[in-house]
Amino acid sequence: MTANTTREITYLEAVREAMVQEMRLDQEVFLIGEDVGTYGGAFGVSKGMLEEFGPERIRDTPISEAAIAGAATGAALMGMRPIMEIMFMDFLTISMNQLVNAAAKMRFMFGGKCSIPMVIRAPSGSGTGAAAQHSQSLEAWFVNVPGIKVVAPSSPYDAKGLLVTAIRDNNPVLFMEHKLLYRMKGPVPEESYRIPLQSAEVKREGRDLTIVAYSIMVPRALEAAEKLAVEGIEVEVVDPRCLKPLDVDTIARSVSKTGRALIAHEAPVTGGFGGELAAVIVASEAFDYLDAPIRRLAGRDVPIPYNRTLERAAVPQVEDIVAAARALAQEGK
Amino acid sequence: MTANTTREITYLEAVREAMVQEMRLDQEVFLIGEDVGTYGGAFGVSKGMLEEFGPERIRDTPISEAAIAGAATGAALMGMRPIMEIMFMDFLTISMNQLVNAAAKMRFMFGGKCSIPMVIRAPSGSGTGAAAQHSQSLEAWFVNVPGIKVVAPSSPYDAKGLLVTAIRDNNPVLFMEHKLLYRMKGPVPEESYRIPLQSAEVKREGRDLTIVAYSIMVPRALEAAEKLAVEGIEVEVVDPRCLKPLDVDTIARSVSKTGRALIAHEAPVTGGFGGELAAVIVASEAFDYLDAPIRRLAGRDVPIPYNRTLERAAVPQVEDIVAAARALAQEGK
Amino acid sequence: MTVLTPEIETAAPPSSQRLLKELPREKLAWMLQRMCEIRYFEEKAEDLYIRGQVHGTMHLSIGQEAASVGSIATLRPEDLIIHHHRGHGHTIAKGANLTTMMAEFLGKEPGYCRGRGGSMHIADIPGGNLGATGVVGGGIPTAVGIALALQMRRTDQILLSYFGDGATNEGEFHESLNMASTWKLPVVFICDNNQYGMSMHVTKVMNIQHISERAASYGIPGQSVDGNDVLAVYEAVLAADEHARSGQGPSLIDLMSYRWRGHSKSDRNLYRTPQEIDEWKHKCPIRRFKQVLVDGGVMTRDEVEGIDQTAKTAIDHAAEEALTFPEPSPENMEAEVYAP
Amino acid sequence: MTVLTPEIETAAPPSSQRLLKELPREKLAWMLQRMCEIRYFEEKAEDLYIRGQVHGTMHLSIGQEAASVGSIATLRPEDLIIHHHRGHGHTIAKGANLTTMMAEFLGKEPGYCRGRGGSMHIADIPGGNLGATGVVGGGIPTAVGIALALQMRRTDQILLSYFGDGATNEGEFHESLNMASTWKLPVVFICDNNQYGMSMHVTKVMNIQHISERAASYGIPGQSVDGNDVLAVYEAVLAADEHARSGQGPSLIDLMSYRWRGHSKSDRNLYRTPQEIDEWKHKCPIRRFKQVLVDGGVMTRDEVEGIDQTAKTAIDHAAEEALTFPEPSPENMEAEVYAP
Ligand SMILES: Cc1ncc(C[n+]2csc(CCOP(=O)(O)OP(=O)(O)O)c2C)c(N)n1
Ligand SMILES: Cc1ncc(C[n+]2csc(CCOP(=O)(O)OP(=O)(O)O)c2C)c(N)n1
Ligand SMILES: [Mg+2]
Ligand SMILES: [Mg+2]
Repeated sequence: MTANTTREITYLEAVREAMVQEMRLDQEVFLIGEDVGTYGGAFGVSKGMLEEFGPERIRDTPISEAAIAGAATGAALMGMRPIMEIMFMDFLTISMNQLVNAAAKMRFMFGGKCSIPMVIRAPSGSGTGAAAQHSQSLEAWFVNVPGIKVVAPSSPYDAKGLLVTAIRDNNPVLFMEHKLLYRMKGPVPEESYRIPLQSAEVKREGRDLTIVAYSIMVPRALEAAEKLAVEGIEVEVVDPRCLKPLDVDTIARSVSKTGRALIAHEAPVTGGFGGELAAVIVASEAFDYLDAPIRRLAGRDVPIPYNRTLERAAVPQVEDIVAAARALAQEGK
Repeated sequence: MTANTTREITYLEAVREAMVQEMRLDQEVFLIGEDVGTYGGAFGVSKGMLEEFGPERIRDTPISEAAIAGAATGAALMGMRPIMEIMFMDFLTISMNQLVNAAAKMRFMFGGKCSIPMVIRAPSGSGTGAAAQHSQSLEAWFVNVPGIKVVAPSSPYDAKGLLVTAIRDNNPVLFMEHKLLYRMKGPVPEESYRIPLQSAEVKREGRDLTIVAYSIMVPRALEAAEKLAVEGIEVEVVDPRCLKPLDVDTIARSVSKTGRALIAHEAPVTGGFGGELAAVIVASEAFDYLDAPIRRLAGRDVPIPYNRTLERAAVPQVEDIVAAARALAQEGK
Repeated sequence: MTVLTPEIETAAPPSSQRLLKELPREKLAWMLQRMCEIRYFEEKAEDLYIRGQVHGTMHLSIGQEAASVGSIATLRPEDLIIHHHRGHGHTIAKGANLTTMMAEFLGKEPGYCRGRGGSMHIADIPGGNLGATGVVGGGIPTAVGIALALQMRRTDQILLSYFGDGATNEGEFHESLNMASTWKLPVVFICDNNQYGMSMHVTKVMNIQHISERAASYGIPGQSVDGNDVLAVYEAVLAADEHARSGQGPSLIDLMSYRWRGHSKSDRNLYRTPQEIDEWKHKCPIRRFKQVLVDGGVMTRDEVEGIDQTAKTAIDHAAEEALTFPEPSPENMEAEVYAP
Repeated sequence: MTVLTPEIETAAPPSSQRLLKELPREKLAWMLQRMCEIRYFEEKAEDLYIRGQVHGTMHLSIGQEAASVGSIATLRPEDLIIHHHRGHGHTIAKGANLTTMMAEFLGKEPGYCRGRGGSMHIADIPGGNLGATGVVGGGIPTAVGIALALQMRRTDQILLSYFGDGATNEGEFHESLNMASTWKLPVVFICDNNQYGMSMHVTKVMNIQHISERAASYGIPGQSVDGNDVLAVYEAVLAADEHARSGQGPSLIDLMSYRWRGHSKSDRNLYRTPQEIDEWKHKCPIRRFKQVLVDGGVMTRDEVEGIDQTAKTAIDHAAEEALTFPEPSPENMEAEVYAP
């Protein structure tokens, strides 16, 4: 499942292209959020969309994250397909009641008699010097909420294909966009395509060790794998892409093959999604093939600091992945 | 660490007694929340406290969960020791910004120059027929937030001793009270005592299998253990009591001894705290002693239904624990 | 902004007298019957609860029937409502099948939500009842989205969004009314003001006289109305409907009434006096409407009591039937969570 | 509720003329110096940013200096403030050490927050600056708690709680003002109204003329003031301080001004015209205050420019020193998260 194209665009452009193409196809799709119009979104994702679709469908809102989430939920309940943009994932803290108690639960609570097709686009992660309140990775919360799906693409190709699928999904889908990935370039077909949500991808094959990584950790793991290859350690990198529903099979198959699993994510290690990954690997057939304990390399248990050195130190960098993978490759040998 | 007393009171009374005793000792401790005064709290936890301490320290609020959390955070920043009661844990969805972006981060973000000594008391869990929006167990969210501690007592004795410690702790502590435990009776000393937060307790010794359970799952696991003992399966029940910081040693020691671990919690399995438990067990010395995969028995991935039969079926009951433990005890043999 | 200081009386004020003439007799009879059905439904619910046939909590709106019925009576069939935990009244007024509703209350499979929702979450989506939320104020942001969809689709439909007095202190109330006002959405915000949020009297949790004063923050019309006068409610809400339908945006209507029962079953009523409750019982909106109908010569006493009896029978029948319905089965619950 | 329709002018209105006579010369000089320091701090910050010496974003309040200084000038030393992302002005007005502040801006270990907070989160707790939050409106609920502690401890202190115009559309604003009003807490809510929340002009996100009208929802005084007139700000806030200090509760003061720079560094200023920005530059609060001081005979032109120069030197010196400071080290960060 890689791009059959030579055109290269950025992750940010891929996100925009998915939205634009879906909005052209379907009047019921619209974008709602703070400064998504004239400003083009805080990160410029919706630049130019106001001009094409007008202020009704590229809808600027007051700074009211609970009402934004409610506006999306209510419109979805009516059968529209809102894409809500939260300016920084950290502000989903203000939308939680609507997302968790309304959007996620309505279908089940009302006996399956409605559906809530909406996408929650949320720029996540650190690395921009925005400090503790503008740098979080809160995916673990949503994974534990039945009724919400969670997607975290790591490449322009995945971003476009997964976002199209998320928009067409009939449920609330949290779509995490890592701020540092926005400028990443990669091949992306011009025409629309879909990537099924529950589909992990082996981003690199290897025999010695599996790194399960998502979002920003995928390019970092791939870079680490290149360095380790020089040392003769062949790393397999598996990207779940969608955290819920999770494609356990692909992950288990890889770990069964390599016998070693390193889980990498940016969110704080304690209580992060890595625990879920560890638990499903242990519960899978891969357990019998484990030659070493599953290791987690994740964000340190600290709020993200402002200072650049501290900020880098707070989350796994390429060199940390290299070191952790190298150690795990030796462990128990 | 068990009660050296014959006096029996309920879990609810134990919670109240901890608050009352701390409020008598320290003017800076106060209770704030919806209907905590005349009404005595939705579950009656603060019944009688208004009469003793007056409306300033037993402070009824408007229905404003964000402002309640802010009122507690700000007062704590000033050095007071607020206990905030949220009526149902589900409504912490409205307090998340204050708790996560302010209370949890202020100390670190301001360079360690302040502290936020506050307790967030939150009735959690299902079993009362209150349906999807009044029955959640959201501990996993808070475990992934550096700066917040998480406590989930399973007995009257633990409730009192842990709450006293939580009130004296200089950080935000989420204190989960399971609604179905409120009426549980047990021995509790009249005088004040403290249980260190990071202290798991072996609630029952056994050689065949470890059940790691907290909150309502502890009495259920103990009941299941009794039944399994009849079949000759000796279950060890370990209650972490405090989910963060977690006493990994006690858990790892038990699993190293039994070679088998069943993790039980009420929250939905996917993304629940059980993942973290599995990951820390795997990463501990216990990994080498595992005779079978770690299994998780947790809430089903559904919102809590209203109907009693469905509601019971949505979360592990004694018979489910019996079945899961029995199966795990045989696994790989 | 209009702020009325309502005198909650037992007779019909002049404007209601006018409506009594203008509205068709069937409409008035419909209103009375719905009010009686609500009362009997709740009494039956309470009875079933006491007899242990219901697991869970419930919130009764006995005493507030005029608010639900007077407001929903203004709607066209295709109009919508979204409401809250104390929602039996709205559900019945919006035309719910009483048996299906009772079945939901009892947690039965043929109930509106297949027993998954219960008393606090009854929704009848094809019937235009977009559901009740148990989170105080939680339906208000959702209402913004519903009304936004109505506006974007260029329909003529409007939405009534209900919540309690206590809910107006939630942040979601503020964000939502502001957003709806900014976009001139076709929604009427209706405060079912029963004067208490659990144990907290409105005067203890806000420093203003009338909740309708809050409309000033959003530049929308606000009105406080005698919520025990079904015709006064009708008149005020109809004007707000027209405002919304004609593209002028939302209004805030404060329907002042009283809940006779405790907040829910755990309530010991320590925060109010028996006298206060009694006084309000004397202002019973149903008895009052009956009197108005008889005094106005619309119906005879017998006709009025006949409607009352029909309502009672309907509820008895609904309960009887619903009690025989099957329970849901827990298999495959996971499959219900996500839409295909 | 008082709602003023401010004419934002370039000269001093009559009431300011009075204050010019009443306030000691040193106080007026202090105000001018702080305003100049803010301006130069921000220009320096911008310059450092452009030269790549800062990692991260920042929000400049150039053009809004009168609001921060006029309000904080009313405080007693033991009084407190809590503020927001555009907080350099409040921090300087509250008496921050300029070098320590610049060090924080640069992420240095000796900075106020040891480089952990940065531009958006400067706090000087011993100095009564309880910190800036980067979540719009996020400091307002915290303010309720701070003021509650002041009240429960029977102190004479008051708190100024700052936020932007955009923040008044957040639910937390509503919940907090209502709660503070209900309890009559000693806090003054101050809206630093620069007319935009990022790209959104206030008129696009609310349907009212003045943000101070929102005070009506809480039964508290509300006033909109020319936020470019440091003396008018002083006068309005002082009255609100006294209201709070005497136990009468909070007020809402809307300080109308303008931000000259973009929202943050990513801003392309597409939502406003260069003319609009220019017009406001002509209303420069610093130039205006200087003129008022000279016209009022308080200082000579030379004295005024001397203060300006002193401020500039102080900032240059602070930056020079702060640039030499050491970086923090990442070891043991986990140990900083929890208090012992
Ligand atoms: C967000 C939230 N907070 C608290 C509660 C608990 N609770 C349920 S109803 C209620 C009182 C609501 O008062 P009001 O809005 O006036 O509605 P009423 O019950 O009087 O109809 C409370 C506090 C809740 N369900 N949701
Ligand atoms: C809750 C939240 N939503 C959105 C943002 C992104 N953001 C930062 S500042 C800002 C504009 C705030 O406007 P206003 O309150 O008027 O303050 P100003 O920036 O004009 O000083 C926005 C939208 C944020 N930081 N927090
Ligand atoms: Mg009420
Ligand atoms: Mg602004």
